[in-house]
Amino acid sequence: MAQPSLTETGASAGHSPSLDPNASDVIRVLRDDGTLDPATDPKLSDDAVVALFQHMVFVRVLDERLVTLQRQGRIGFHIGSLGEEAAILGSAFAMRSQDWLFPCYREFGAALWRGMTLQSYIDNMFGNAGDPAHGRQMPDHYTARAAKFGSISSPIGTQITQGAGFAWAAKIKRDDLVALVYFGEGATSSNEFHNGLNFAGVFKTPNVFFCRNNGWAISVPVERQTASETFAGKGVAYGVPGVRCDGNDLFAVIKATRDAVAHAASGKGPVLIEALTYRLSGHSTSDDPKAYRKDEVVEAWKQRDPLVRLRKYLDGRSLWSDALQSELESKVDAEIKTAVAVAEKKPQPSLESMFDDVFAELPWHLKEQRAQLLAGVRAKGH
Amino acid sequence: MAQPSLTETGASAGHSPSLDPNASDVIRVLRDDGTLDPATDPKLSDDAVVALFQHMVFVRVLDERLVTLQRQGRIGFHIGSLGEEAAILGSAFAMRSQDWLFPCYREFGAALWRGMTLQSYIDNMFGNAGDPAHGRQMPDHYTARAAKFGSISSPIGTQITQGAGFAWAAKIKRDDLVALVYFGEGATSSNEFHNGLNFAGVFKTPNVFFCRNNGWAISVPVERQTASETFAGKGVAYGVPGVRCDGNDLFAVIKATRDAVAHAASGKGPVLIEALTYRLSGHSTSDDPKAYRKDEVVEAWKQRDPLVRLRKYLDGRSLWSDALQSELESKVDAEIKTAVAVAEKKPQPSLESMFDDVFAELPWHLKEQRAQLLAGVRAKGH
Amino acid sequence: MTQMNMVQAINSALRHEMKRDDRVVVLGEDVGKVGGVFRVTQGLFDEFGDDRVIDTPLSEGGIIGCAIGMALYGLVPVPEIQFSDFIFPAYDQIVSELAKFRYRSGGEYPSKLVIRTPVGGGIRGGHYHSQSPESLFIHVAGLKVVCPSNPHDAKGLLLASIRDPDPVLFFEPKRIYRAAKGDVPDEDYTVPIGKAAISREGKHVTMIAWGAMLYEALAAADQAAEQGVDCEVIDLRTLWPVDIDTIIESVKKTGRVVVVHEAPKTCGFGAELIALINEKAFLHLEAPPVRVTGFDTPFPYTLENEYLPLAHRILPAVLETARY
Amino acid sequence: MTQMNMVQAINSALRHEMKRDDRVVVLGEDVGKVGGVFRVTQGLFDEFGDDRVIDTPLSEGGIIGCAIGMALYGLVPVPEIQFSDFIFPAYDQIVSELAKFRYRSGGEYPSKLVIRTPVGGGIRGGHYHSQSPESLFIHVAGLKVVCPSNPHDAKGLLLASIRDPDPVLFFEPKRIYRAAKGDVPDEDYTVPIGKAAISREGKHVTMIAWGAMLYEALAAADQAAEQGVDCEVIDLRTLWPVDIDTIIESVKKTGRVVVVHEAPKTCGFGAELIALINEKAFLHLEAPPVRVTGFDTPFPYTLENEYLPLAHRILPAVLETARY
Ligand SMILES: Cc1ncc(C[n+]2csc(CCOP(=O)(O)OP(=O)(O)O)c2C)c(N)n1
Ligand SMILES: Cc1ncc(C[n+]2csc(CCOP(=O)(O)OP(=O)(O)O)c2C)c(N)n1
Ligand SMILES: [Mg+2]
Ligand SMILES: [Mg+2]
Repeated sequence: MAQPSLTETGASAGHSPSLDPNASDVIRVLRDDGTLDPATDPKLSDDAVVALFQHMVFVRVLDERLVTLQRQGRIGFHIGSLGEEAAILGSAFAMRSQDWLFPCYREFGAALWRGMTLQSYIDNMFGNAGDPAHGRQMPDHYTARAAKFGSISSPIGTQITQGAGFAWAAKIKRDDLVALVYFGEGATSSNEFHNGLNFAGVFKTPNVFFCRNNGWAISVPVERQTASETFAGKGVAYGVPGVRCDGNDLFAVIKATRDAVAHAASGKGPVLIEALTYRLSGHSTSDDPKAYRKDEVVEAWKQRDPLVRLRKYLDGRSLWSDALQSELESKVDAEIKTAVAVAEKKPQPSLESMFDDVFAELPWHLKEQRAQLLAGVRAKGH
Repeated sequence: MAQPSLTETGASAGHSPSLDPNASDVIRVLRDDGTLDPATDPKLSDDAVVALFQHMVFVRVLDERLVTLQRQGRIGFHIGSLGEEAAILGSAFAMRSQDWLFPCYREFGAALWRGMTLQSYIDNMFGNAGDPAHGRQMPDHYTARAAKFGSISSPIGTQITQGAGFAWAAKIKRDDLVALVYFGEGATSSNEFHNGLNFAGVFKTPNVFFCRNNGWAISVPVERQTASETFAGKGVAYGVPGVRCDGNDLFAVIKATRDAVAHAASGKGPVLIEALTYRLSGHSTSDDPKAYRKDEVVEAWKQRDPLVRLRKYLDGRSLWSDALQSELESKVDAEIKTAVAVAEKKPQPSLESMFDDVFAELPWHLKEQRAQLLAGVRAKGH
Repeated sequence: MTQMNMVQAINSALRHEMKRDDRVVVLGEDVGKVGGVFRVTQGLFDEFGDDRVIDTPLSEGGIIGCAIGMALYGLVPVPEIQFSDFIFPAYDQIVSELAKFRYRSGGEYPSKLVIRTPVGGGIRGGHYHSQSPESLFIHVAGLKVVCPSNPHDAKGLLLASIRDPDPVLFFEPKRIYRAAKGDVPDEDYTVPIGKAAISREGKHVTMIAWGAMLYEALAAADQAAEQGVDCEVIDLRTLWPVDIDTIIESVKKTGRVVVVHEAPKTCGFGAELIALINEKAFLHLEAPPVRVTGFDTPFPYTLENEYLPLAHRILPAVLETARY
Repeated sequence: MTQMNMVQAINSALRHEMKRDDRVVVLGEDVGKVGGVFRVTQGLFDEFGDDRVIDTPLSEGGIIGCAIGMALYGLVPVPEIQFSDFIFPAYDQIVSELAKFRYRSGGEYPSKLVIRTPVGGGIRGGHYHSQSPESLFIHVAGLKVVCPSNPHDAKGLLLASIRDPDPVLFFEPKRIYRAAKGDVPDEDYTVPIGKAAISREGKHVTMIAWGAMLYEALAAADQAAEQGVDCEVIDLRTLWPVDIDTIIESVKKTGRVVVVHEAPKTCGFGAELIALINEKAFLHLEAPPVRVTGFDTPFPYTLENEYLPLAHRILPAVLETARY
């Protein structure tokens, strides 16, 4: 594996934050030969590892199908997690059942792991009447409170401050609860990262701030995001300990997150985790990354595909096989097909529903506006 | 001098950023005995030191007179620099003539040093027709472009990002120029600190970010502002080197700022300076600090009054005397009295002037509104 | 009943509700030990402690962002923004997040909090301690906006705001923080959100005002009365959702309208009121509805009493409207 | 003359002005190498280099705050905000600083820049890629606000905006970025700020629109014509300072007004237009001025074509107004 190509972005020279997962301060468990480093091994049961692998495959297949659906014009948009599955699943797995997740927008794998149903997710992708968000938001902007998973919005970083406030409230209430917040490395430049980390540091909130450093913010590479040595190192500014882990190593992510949860839960305050990973696909279905990055670097990272690496471990331990793999893939594929078919048959949200939930109760002006719309020509079609 | 009382704020326990000017990483020059540490001595001419001392006395007297004027109801407000004169004057002195200052709101001493006239400043305090800001802003929100000194606004921190952009523009134009930005330690919590430092770090702008850590943001002590070890240490998050200096030691401030200017001017990018000082007065004439801080700590800091310390140096070198002091004080007093008398005789800004400078030219709606006002009862009085 | 000024009334509402409901927390810059720069939260720190009356770092975005998170958890935060001029660093959290949370999550995540903030001019505050940004929040779907004009309403509206299920911007007219005094019930009561008050009945001209400018409208009404013009003065109390019925009923009676507000004229709330009146009472209008407002300039320091729509500027507008 | 769409016209204006005036710099998220997410700045990076076409960190506040500083230095920055929905983290720098700089410094520190940002719905963007926040800027004294509806005006207005001495918010209706095509002069020209265009002459009803909704207004006008109602359609082009003369002249002729905009109704720019028309043409009004606008809800995803004030919603309003 050519190391330099893992870190090259082709952007301006000068000092830049490292993307190298082999740097000395980076927590690693899964070795290139598929064995685990006993010094850092989080010691998972075989069942757990297999279940996580299965879920990662599920997420991978789902991602691919959604891109296809978008290309076919059946859904409007998808923003995926290709290559970032270990970071997302490992961190979600490490959380305790009472803990909460505050998502960015690539973590549908975590929501599904925590109990969001596939149907509910697919309904959101279609924005139909079954979507818990009532088709009000774009695809991948779902809501899954039952999974202790926050509401997704597009503005970058806003969940960071909210996640800090949420955990702070739990602390005020003396509840044993940790809130993990997901965000990309681009979001560290937002006002919100600064506010969220600063308040969390001062009030020692039980938070894990989980930065998916996937190398890119759309077309902007990490060295245009910050001149900091690392993203984890930004914690210094807030008195928040920072750790880095190999984000494509499921075990390393689990190790780092578990330790962080233990730290936060014990009253010692928040932890900032930087998971070194890579966005293998374009930013979203709207993006073509060929315009701004080199294929070789992407190829180098494909060699570090978290699924491939985990499979090597499973193979070494004889926990998985090609037969199981194809069985799983067909099962998952069928599930997705069914969910899509169901979603496509569901109606659009009703015209009336457009006016609900702006306020708890409909005020006079929304009653008027609703009546106007319902008296219009389009209402007849509904 | 009781060290603990210098750093105690009486607020919540736990880790807090240090206020101790004797900490090992803090640049110091002026010793308690009035001599200079040759290792760090910036080697100023005697004339320069005397001139700076005289200016510090001027600023001190001015500050006291303005508080009196406010108490007498002759001006509406004053926000002073009592105790922070060395930090403000030393940094201004260290700048080269082509360099610019982006002020917070306590740096009238720097503006006067750089050439703002006393009359113009006093006119601003009275908001009269002579005020270059046309009485549009509060006292201490003057404008002094000729002094290469930015326009003051109240929102905390906004000048930080602007100062970064200004220096960045100079760099784009290949001009040899450094922009120093003043702000309080409270401002490090603002969005602007994050944005200004981050952009400056990434684009290696020729900036000096000068943080007056005076212990307080109105009633909020440093440990409620951040859990960071120091404010200078926040530079790490942006790849910006941070240095701390004894902010009540004129020589140390000059040393730190000169080095930072040299660094920035040589293309190496910005520097963050934290000057450890103390706000001896209330936040402004509107504030009574007795409600939130202990007299003893204030007393301890009074022992470190930058004027007293500098006077000790001057005395040791026989550069100053009581006679010179009282001569200076009467001269300064007379100057201020004259400026105040002149200011009080100047008329208010005209009613018409309220509508100028919203845009470069008056659009139709402001012409209408101006005509309306000028046709009203109050116009007759004018 | 106790005679109180606005500061005391708001303080007493906070104290009352914090005692009654332990989900209520107060946070902001200088709200703790020192009790706020206007002393509105004075004594609460001593009574309820650091967990519920919280001095924060200097960041409005942090305050509101965290308050939203606290609300998602189930607390009822009442953050203070020291001056409404300084609310803009939190504007994104308010308009993109707070206002849309319930809607975008299909009702799963209501985010209920009350933002208290002093508003308006008249204290020699210049550009940045005088502004009236209400229309910048009224335009944003999902927010309620309240502005009391007297101690009784201040307490009752604040209690109603805290108990309301939706986010509320609670603007406190700082010019009358201490000047407006009145009897305030000691017991629990609310002034309903969405209901205006008729401060003065009249039949010739409908004046619409709120907050500190209500007193200017009333003063102008007194002066107009001397010239035979009988004004009805409506104190909106809730700006949004506005009490349209009270307004329209009055306009149907008078046919003439003067709206008074401190904010700049263009795209101020006055424009919305006039557009609504056109929609709902067009045929009753006997004169063009008039706005007497702050000018379309930044808020000036020395000339603030020329900038503000004080009685001397309202009166000619009223007379002209009445005689149109 | 070259046939162009909006994206190409704006790109050509930027290229033209960057060649002519080396103070002009472009900065924003993804504006450099990749040429912007809508490709509006495509090719500029290669032509003018990294010093003048600058990919920035992900912070709108940083972009605008730095651009203000650059402007103070004497550059003419043309920052891009990727979607106008994401302008709010920069709102404080815009309203507290940019808008007030010249005024508060007595003219010493004009801060001139042009903020380009895609606006409006119609691209299936949901809450956060569809909003129309213009009235939140029109309310703020010191800002000019522009919104072109076609390639010719886009180029001419952008050149005028860059050369104008005041800060300009330049809203680009993304729904018609590629759909609106037309001939664009190759040479230097400007479309003056503050001048509306009459897109269709008529005598029965005055319709006021801008940006993408202009085409809906025109479509409704065509349909109304079939029913004997002859609409005049004004394309505002500059929202503020608005071309009041053109509006009032038209209203004096027709006596009937329909304003169309995508932004939510309440406190939208339509309210201001109606209030101004009341002020200046009250006696000419023969029907209540009507607004056909986005609803007072967040911008919905699936139902966006029900939310937008498309022709099918405009037509009944026009007919009703005409027959009032
Ligand atoms: C405030 C704001 N500005 C801009 C955008 C547009 N945008 C969407 S995603 C994105 C890049 C985010 O990068 P990063 O935080 O690294 O997350 P990643 O997509 O890599 O997971 C940008 C600029 C936005 N959604 N919100
Ligand atoms: C955005 C904003 N929020 C709040 C305020 C009110 N305020 C004025 S000064 C100040 C404290 C500033 O503290 P610091 O930055 O340490 O500067 P110092 O006054 O100590 O010099 C506060 C909160 C403001 N001016 N702007
Ligand atoms: Mg990224
Ligand atoms: Mg301070």
